[in-house]
Amino acid sequence: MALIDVRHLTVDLPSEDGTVHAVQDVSFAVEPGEFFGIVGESGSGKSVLVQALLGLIPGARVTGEAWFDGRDLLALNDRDLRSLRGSAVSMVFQDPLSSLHPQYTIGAQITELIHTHRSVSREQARTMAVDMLGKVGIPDPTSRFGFYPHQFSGGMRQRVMIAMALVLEPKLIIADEPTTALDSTVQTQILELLRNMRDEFGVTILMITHDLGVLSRVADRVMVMYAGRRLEMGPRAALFAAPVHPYTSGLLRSSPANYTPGADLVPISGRPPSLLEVTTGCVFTPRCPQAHEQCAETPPVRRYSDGAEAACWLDVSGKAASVLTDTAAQAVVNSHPAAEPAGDPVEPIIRATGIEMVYRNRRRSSARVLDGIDLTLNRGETLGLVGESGCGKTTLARILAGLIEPTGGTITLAGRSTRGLGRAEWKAVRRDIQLVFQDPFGSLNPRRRVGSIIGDPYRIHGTVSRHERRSRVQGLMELVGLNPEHYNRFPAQFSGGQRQRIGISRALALNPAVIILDEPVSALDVSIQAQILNLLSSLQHEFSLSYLFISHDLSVVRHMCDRIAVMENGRIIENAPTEQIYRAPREEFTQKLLAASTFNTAPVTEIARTLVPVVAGGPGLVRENVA
Amino acid sequence: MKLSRYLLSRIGFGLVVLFALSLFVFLLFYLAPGDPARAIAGDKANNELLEQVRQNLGLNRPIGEQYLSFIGNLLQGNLGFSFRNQLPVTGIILDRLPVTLSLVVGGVVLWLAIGVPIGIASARRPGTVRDRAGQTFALLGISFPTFVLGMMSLYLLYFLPTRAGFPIFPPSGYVPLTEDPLQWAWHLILPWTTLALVTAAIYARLTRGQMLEVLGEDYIRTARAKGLTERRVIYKHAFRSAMPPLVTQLGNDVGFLLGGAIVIEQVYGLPGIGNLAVTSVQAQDRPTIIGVVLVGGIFIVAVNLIVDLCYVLLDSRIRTAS
Amino acid sequence: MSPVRTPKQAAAVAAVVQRGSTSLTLRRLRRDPASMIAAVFILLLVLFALCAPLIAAWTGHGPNEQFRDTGLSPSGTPVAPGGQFLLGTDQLGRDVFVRLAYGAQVSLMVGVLASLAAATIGVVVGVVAGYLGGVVDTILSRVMDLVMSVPFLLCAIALVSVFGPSLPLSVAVIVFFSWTALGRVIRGQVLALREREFVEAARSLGASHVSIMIRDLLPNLAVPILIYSTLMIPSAIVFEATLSFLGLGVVPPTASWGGMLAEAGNNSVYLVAWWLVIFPGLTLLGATLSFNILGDGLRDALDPRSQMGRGR
Amino acid sequence: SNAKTASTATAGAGSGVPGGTLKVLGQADVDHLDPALGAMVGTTSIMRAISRQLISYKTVDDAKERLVPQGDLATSVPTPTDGGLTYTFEIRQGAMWDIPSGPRQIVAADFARGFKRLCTPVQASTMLGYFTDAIVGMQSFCDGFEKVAPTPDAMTAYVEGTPISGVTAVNDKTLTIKLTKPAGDFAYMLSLNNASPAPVEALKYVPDSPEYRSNYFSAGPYRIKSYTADKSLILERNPAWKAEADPLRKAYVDTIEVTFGLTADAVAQQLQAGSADMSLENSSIPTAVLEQMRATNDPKLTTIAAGRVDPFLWINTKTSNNGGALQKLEVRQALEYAVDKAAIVQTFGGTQNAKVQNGIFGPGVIGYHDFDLYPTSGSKGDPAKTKELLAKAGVTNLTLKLPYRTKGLEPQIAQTLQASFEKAGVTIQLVPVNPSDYYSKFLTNHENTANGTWDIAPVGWTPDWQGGAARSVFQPQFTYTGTPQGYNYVDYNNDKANALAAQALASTSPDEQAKLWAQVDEAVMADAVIIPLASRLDTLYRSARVQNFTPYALSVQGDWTNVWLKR
Ligand SMILES: Nc1ncnc2c1ncn2[C@@H]1O[C@H](COP(=O)(O)OP(=O)(O)OP(=O)(O)O)[C@@H](O)[C@H]1O
Ligand SMILES: Nc1ncnc2c1ncn2[C@@H]1O[C@H](COP(=O)(O)OP(=O)(O)OP(=O)(O)O)[C@@H](O)[C@H]1O
Ligand SMILES: [Mg+2]
Ligand SMILES: [Mg+2]
Repeated sequence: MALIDVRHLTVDLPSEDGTVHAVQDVSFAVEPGEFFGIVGESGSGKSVLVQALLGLIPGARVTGEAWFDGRDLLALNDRDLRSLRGSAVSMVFQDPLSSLHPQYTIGAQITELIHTHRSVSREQARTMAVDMLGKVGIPDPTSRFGFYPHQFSGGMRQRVMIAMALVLEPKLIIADEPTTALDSTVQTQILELLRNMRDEFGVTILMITHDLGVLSRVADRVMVMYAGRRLEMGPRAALFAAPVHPYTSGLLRSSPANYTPGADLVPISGRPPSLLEVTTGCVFTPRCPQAHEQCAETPPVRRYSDGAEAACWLDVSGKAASVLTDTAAQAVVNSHPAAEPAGDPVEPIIRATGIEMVYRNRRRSSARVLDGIDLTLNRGETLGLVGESGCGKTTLARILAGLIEPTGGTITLAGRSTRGLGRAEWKAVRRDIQLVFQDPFGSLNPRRRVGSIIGDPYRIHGTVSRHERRSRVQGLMELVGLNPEHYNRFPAQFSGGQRQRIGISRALALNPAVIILDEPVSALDVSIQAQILNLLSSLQHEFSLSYLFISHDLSVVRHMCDRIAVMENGRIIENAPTEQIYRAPREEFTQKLLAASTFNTAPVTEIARTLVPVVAGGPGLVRENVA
Repeated sequence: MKLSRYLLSRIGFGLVVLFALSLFVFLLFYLAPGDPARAIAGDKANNELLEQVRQNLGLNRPIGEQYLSFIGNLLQGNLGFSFRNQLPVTGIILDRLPVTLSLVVGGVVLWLAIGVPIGIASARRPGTVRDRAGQTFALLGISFPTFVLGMMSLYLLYFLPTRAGFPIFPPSGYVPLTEDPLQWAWHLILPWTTLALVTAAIYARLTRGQMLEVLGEDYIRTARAKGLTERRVIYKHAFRSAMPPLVTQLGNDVGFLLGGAIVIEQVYGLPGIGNLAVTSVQAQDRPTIIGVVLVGGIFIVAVNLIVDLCYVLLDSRIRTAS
Repeated sequence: MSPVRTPKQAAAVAAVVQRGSTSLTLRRLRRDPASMIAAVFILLLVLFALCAPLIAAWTGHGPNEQFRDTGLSPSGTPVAPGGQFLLGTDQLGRDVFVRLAYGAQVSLMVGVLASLAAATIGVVVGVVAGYLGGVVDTILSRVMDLVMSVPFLLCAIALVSVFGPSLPLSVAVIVFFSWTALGRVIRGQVLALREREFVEAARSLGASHVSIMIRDLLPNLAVPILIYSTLMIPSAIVFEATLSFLGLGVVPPTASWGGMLAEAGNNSVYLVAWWLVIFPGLTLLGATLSFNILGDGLRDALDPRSQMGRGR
Repeated sequence: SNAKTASTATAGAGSGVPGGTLKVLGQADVDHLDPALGAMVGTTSIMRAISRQLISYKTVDDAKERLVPQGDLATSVPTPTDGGLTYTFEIRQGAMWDIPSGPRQIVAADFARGFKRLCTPVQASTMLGYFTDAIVGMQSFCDGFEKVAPTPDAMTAYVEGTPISGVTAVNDKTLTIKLTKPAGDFAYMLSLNNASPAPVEALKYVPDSPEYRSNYFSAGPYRIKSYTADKSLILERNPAWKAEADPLRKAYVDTIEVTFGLTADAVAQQLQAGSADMSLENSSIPTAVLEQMRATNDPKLTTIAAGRVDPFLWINTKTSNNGGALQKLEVRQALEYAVDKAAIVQTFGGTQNAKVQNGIFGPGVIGYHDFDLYPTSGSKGDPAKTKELLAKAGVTNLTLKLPYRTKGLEPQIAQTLQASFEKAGVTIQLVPVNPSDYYSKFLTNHENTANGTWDIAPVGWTPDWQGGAARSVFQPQFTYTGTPQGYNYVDYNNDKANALAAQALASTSPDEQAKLWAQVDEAVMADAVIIPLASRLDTLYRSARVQNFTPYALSVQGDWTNVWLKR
């Protein structure tokens, strides 16, 4: 008997532009004690799905059924639903700081929950809370009880959230991206904690994430969502090793975490559809490499003997399917071999020695952010820089780009020391070194037209006359794969991946020698990420650029770089060729990063799979009657 | 330590404000045309008399000296003597304070009681009829010039009924609380209502805006996910966070009004500080004007300090910073 | 050339989802009947003000012309609205309707001029303080704090009492005490914008401070500037009316709404001549209400998520 | 016990009911709370209650009888001897000072001291000029006083040690006053509160200082219980006062509460509503409300004339503005024709509230007569004539600066004047002036006059006393002896008028006085330095519970000491 059995759940959200069909006809069931994962790209409706279950979305039109403990959650009145929230079903949200009330102590927030559902004395509630805080690994919980959320680190806050979720021993915990906001190392700890809690308390966990890697480590079963639909669902091993749906395979292939040296990322072309219209047939058709006419009709849900289910016309039964060997599905092949350093290795384009950076805050004492960084970047080389959030990566990038003055150390750019350069001289230097930023939206002025954004370098440096500018800009746009006709659009009218292309084309305008890429893909969905990474590679070859590639994700870096420098607390602790780091990481820290960045599924080479006849009424229900 | 430094810096800034204000008023009147000596000595005074008055008041000393002695007196709580009746300005102002205080305190209670619930109700169901009604009320209140509302309510609620022989509200005037609490309140009802209506609107809007913002916060979702009742979510979680801007606004309003609810006091003939300001301006009674402006500034600074203290109490982040 | 060529496809999808921000704004505005009515009312008022001389010519009543025989009773009581005087006469036998039109000129001019001036100062100070930061910011912010902690009505009264009432002084006083609200908002916005990566990007390209302030920051401030300026107009109108009401605004016989109300109030004429309060009062209310509604509508349309607060 | 005496004493006056609190509302605070200094009309009401003079008036409805001098602290009004130069007064017995050491009889020496206090250097009385002119030795006393060190001790020593030669306390009961020249109006002057006696204790304080105010020594039926500047004045019964020693005041009410600082509207509202009883100012009823009271024939409304010429226009004959046009008689005469005086009267609420005025003396003042040197049809002005005369004088494009006080009806009057003048082709620039700056900034400051800061200025003048008060109109405004005078803004002088005035003052026959003053009036008007506009009647209103509301001539308001309250 499933703990929660969701049937034909559809959620429509009225909005100004029309109704958003955020979730369409999704069914799934979670067994008691199971660790169930829902994965999907941003906007695929994961959060809406779970929040709709608990009636947390005001104004949503929800249809379908959601049986929990013998009751249909969607049919419950407010009062009954409230009594379930927090006690039988609790939630853990993505951002642990914003999800805790900043003005109340964490103790008060936990005991408030207890008092809402149980009539216990204040002391009892306090004891319960302190106990639970201890169990989730908060050291010295008695004194921390009276702390405010801001007095904890991100990981600790998430532990507090989990403690709050567990304190009333719920049957089901819904975790909505509980680790996305956290560092990869902390992320691992939290996942571990969730799994331990499952094992210890026997709670059922329904976890949402957009990160396939995360689920590959913890989930028992995984559901893949796309554009509000359930495309595939199945046991972890089967899903990761031999996905049924082309979308799932696409996701896996485009994920750098799934990297095998020499092979290339295979991006899923295009971008997710609008949720404003309901499409008949398979939603993935426009992006599907294996699409055919049949896909215009609603696909059947096929169920296989190994537990995998997918809404797809493809019948993969009997196939030995492994995503990594299934080269037939690869739509495009990247042509270039592993990069070979071009240019003179003796004279690096960037040589930084002993860079130090101390921020002096007005009130607080000074903070040493960079502590003696030595770094060289050779011509034509891609150097990866990885490290946890806050270790100083961006700071280093800004120093190299001349945006801030380091408090110590010297930088030589193409043989020229940057110390004591005047404004005009710096301006000249800037043509050689350009930046591409993490946030593709934030780095483009939302109120300016794309043409003028890309043309900015020309305007500022006065290298290209006014009339010529347009054609030059359009050339750049073509180069990075943008439609030159969109010259007059605003950034908001582009997708995330396209925006990042705009940023890249701007960086290319002045023919720089070096481009510093500060987490250029971490804000993008995997399917788009691969497009950008491939673009970067091809540009590098075309213009023999040198890249300093910054990321917190080791797998991305590994895919791109010749050499990797690992940073921790403002120091470079390891600096070696990529494969060497990957195979034999010297530092423990590097090992942790590595562990957090790869898929953790046993490679399955051979699966014998047969189509299973569908039994009506069971979990993972086939849609029988199309309305 | 940080906390005390924060407060100290606020106090320091308050002093700077007062200093700047005193300089402003002093210079304004020093450089102004017109002869204060004549204002005191009266229209029929002859030149010798004028000279004597100047001497007595030190008006013929250099400006810097005059300012210094002015500041010196100020530090002793002495605002000088009114030109008009030779009484200490401090006393005159203190005398008016209860009237303004009565007006403001009653007004504050009333406008909070009207504005905040309307704002909350609006924010809970944005876009509904209830919200529209609340918004309309707020817009009307914000757009209504105080004196127009005052004149209209005097005409409609006092004059017409009185002329028709059914006096409902008393005419303008002030009855001290100590003398007759009932009459005090009765006489203040129209001023309170007028003040409250035009001000409540601002609070309704501010509350609505803040609440809408806060209601979109993640921790409100958390609170709902905890199974709390909507009441508790709204009042304990959301309103708590929406409060700081309200407190700031309240501080500003109370500070400004304590310095003289000029328009209301004029319309309703209340002998408060605002009324004193207007009469002293008409009489060119400079020490009193300077005094009123400075006291107005002191109120603003003081109330803002209280607001800062409230912030410390309201905001765990400031409170726990050490 | 590129192995990842899909932009056309992607763009096609984008075209479906994305709507131009201007068309969206207009659509939102048009869908808000209150804003449309307010805008129409404002247009009518502007027309009314512009046509004041025409109205005077049409009625044959000058704005300051006193109709001692037809516009007043022998004991000096004004004449009620009627055929000859559409909205009645005032205590001096002048045509209220004509004066209302001329008053509209003053009120609208003061409102618009003062708001424009205050907005300009506010934007310049806000942008400079927010963008340059450091000592400049500290000083400018303190100045703003200072102006905001001044009991403005008291100071306005003191100022006007010293220099004598006049229209330019009123405008100056209004400007002096109203630029800070926008200044603060702009500063706050710039502080946030300054941290946005596109500013960093401009800097990394070598753009100068002035270029960044004008090309990068200003376009992003259009929304708050537009909204705040619109909302500043009614405050300025009321401020002027209040000054006139206290006898510190425009100099008679120039007609202004506040002055008309003050004259009606000063000698209690309005008790026998309700039209002296009702018409200027309602017009004033209508004007401030319309600007407020329009400001709100603009805000909702331009920046639906924000709940930009507003000063008094 | 006082109440009892009062009630028995008034048995003849009808059914007077003693007791209760009379609530009086005022717009402005008193100018002074010292009989020597008080000059504002409103203050006179208070002085009636807390001070007494040698001569005063009965409060009756009959306008003539109201102005007949009566003995107050003097047992009777004496006939002057010595060719009109010597007055001998017998002091009423039983009239007491309220001083801390206990009641004390008011004696003749107290009057001499009262006169001396008028010229205390720091705070001289505005009425001082009349007395220094009239009383022998007063001028030299005052000259000596100016040299005294400004310490209370030195001043006391001077006052007590230096006599005014013309004022003699023959004994406690008898006082003689010698005049420099005969003055037919001297009895009227003595009725001013400025001519009140002062006890020796008063010398301890600077006149009208806050200390003096809080230690006020009353001679009247009431004394000051509390005074808060700008806010309130509360009078209570003076235990030292005896009803039988006061023929003029009945003092029915127990307490008088004066509240200051209300607007005229508020005062009117409260009187109508009955939450207050009387107004401190006269003419405080807004015209609109007045209109309404008239319509309902409200019996609580009374009108009296106080000889007030208000407003009239001074023409600046010293300015060189407009090429000195205003210095030409023809130009000024042209202006006389321009003004629509009827419109001004209408602004005051019509002929029931004001009358067109054509001379310098208002109705009620001896010398007032009906004449018009510059007649226009219906007094509505004759723009054509003005234009014609201006053209004849060769003046075009006349632009005149007209200052006005931003108070009450004055802005309306200024606008009405502007409208009149503009019809006649004269441009008027209105200059709003802070009410309290008006006289000091624009008018009494001779530099402004010479510099042409103003060209024509509306002012008002109320005679300083009632009845034979022509001198108090003519002397301060229209005579010039070489030193600038406060209210003769343009140093106007007319020898013919001066000679006529001297004759009038020396005359003892009221008829002859009237004739002579009338000639003075016409002589001044021929020079066209002022444009009289209207004489205003004062409209008085009180609450329904006020009984026996009869005006006191000097305060031009109901007499607080003779009203009673219906309960
Ligand atoms: N209240 C709402 N009103 C209208 N549309 C909404 C609302 N909430 C979410 N949506 C839309 O519904 C779709 C699904 O959103 P949802 O938050 O469930 O995505 P998600 O899968 O959780 O994505 P992410 O990984 O970014 O959290 C999105 O297109 C989103 O824009
Ligand atoms: N302007 C500044 N003043 C003071 N401290 C700063 C400043 N900018 C950055 N820091 C601090 O310097 C440290 C390094 O920041 P940096 O942005 O370089 O980290 P990062 O490695 O890029 O992190 P992330 O992965 O989150 O982008 C952080 O602790 C940050 O708080
Ligand atoms: Mg989500
Ligand atoms: Mg970074």
